[in-house]
Amino acid sequence: MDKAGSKPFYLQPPWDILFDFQRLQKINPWSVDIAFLLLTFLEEMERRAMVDFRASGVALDSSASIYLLKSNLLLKPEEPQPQPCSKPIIDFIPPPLALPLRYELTTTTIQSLLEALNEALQSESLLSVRVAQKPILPPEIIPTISAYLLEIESRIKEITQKIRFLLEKGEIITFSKIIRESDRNEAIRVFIILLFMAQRGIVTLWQHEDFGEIYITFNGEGVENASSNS
Amino acid sequence: MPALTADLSPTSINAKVQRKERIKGRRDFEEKMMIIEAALYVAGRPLDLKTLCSIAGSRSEKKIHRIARILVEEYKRRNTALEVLELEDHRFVMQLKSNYSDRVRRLAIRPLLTAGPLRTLSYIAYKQPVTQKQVVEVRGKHAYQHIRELAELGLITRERNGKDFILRTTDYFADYFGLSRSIQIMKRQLERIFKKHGEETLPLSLEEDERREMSEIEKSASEGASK
Amino acid sequence: MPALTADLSPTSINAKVQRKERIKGRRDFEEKMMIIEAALYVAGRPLDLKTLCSIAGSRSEKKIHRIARILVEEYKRRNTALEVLELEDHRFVMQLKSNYSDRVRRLAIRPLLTAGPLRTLSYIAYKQPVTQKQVVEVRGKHAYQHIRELAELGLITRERNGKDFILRTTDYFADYFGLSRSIQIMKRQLERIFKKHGEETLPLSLEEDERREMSEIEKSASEGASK
Repeated sequence: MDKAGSKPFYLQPPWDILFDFQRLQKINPWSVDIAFLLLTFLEEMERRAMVDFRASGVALDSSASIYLLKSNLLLKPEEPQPQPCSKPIIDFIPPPLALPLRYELTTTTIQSLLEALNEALQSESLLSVRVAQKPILPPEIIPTISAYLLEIESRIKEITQKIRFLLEKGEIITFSKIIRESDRNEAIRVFIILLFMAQRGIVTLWQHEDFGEIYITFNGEGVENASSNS
Repeated sequence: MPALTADLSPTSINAKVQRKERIKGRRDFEEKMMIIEAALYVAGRPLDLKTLCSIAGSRSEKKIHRIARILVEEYKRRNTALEVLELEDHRFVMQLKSNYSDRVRRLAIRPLLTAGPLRTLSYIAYKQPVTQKQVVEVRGKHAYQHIRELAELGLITRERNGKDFILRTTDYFADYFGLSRSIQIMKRQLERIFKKHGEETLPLSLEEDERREMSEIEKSASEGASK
Repeated sequence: MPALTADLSPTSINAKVQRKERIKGRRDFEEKMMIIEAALYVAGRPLDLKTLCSIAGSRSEKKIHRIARILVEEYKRRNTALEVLELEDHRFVMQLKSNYSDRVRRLAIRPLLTAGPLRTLSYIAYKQPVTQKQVVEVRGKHAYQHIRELAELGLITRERNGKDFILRTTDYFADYFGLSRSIQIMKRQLERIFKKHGEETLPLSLEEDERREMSEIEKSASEGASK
């Protein structure tokens, strides 16, 4: 353990970036190698035989923020541009159409309510079990993520193949098509890889609205570069 | 036979005024009856006299009560698949006669709420009065959106309590599902049907006997409370 | 005067059978009319003859059409706030007469669209196919929210076109307002309505003469198209 008063190791470079929130807001997220930082952070902790879950938590949280910054940077230009204060277009605007009033029996009955209650109560009991037995942050999650990030190149190839396959079928490529048979964790992994691919110019990502579908445009040359690089 | 020349004697003028008044009164009566009918049709749930008065623009609950009862009779007289009923507490409801519900049930295609908000609603109904914090803990972060939606639909109320909110279901909720408006009694009713039906399928709407059972629970509960 | 003793002559038996058949026929007729009424009440949207046949358990669309038309007449005859209408393509719908809607609107279960989204809807219907960009330019930023709402209600479709969307009304929209499903014809119909009503709010349902006018527009338009 560090002596009282002296800084813990993780507040020193290179890891300090993960613990300095003000700096985090200002940096260029692409200049941070998160995989490297997390891996060495864990090794250092192991070496010193010092396990600090709070520090791990903060490090994980900061990594997530950096990923978010990356995705924001990539997706921002595709959001609808604010219109410059141009003159409003004068056009005939018809009067509003008013809907006729019709009663409609809904499919929601007292039975639906009771079934829903049953499910809500079940998830409540599950919740209490979960809280009692499971630790908040399973320590193995960090090495898993790091190991996975080290496989970026092979994952990029894999996803490129999927995209090519969809292209050959003449389909519009969307995020949901790529993750069609994946579980939640896998979907997150694919999303991160797509961010890397976008950063390298292999694909362009765009979105019509927050939380809407992510559309993927495949840039041919980028891929050839990427495959020749790897 | 009426005289062809105008009769301007005071008795005759008086009679004419009276006749006009009567016609006006009948028109007003019919108009109010149709507004009550319109209200019951659109609401699809029981409405109390206060609501009916406000819709019909009348201050006399007695008058509206009388008109609504005539509407009930009118529907009995008509050859129709719909019925207007007077429930306890002088509430009125328009509904499909039960012998038709099986055959047309499949035409109902849209739910009042999707699964998520409905679960949140049922949880609130069962646990009420309950804090927003507790609901979010059990139902997850999405519950914030559900709670907003439920409040907008008028199914629950949110009452500020420090930094948190206390959530309760509304009378509208109770009426929609045919439950008691008293929270205590409603919870007993929910428990009772919950236990009784277990995995069985419940009918689309409350049948006559269930409605009776519900009001028995309600009656015994309020008697117990007043003792 | 009927004889008090049983008359078992062949003519009499035949007459009895015929009378029984007639009574049975009338009962069947009334029963089917009530099922159609029940179906229209529960669905709250226009239903076509195929659906009505399947609900009424009849194979003859012609028969069901005749019965549904009699139901329309029956509702006209009754002193009621509700109406049953025949739309184009022999579809039938039950709804509130438009002169009552304002007074009971607030009792409706689902939050209905407010004037803003309805204006946006009206604009889209009139200009379709129209880009989202153009709608937002004319109607303002709020139109994004309106468009989302209208699409959720199934009244319009959004089809991607590069970075923009092409907006169109759906068949459901046409059905809801009793307009033609053909965009060309619908626009002519709307033009006529807008001219007639100016800046006022449109009537909630089309009046008898408007409906006739509409089908005339439609007829002449489709004749023109086929030439």
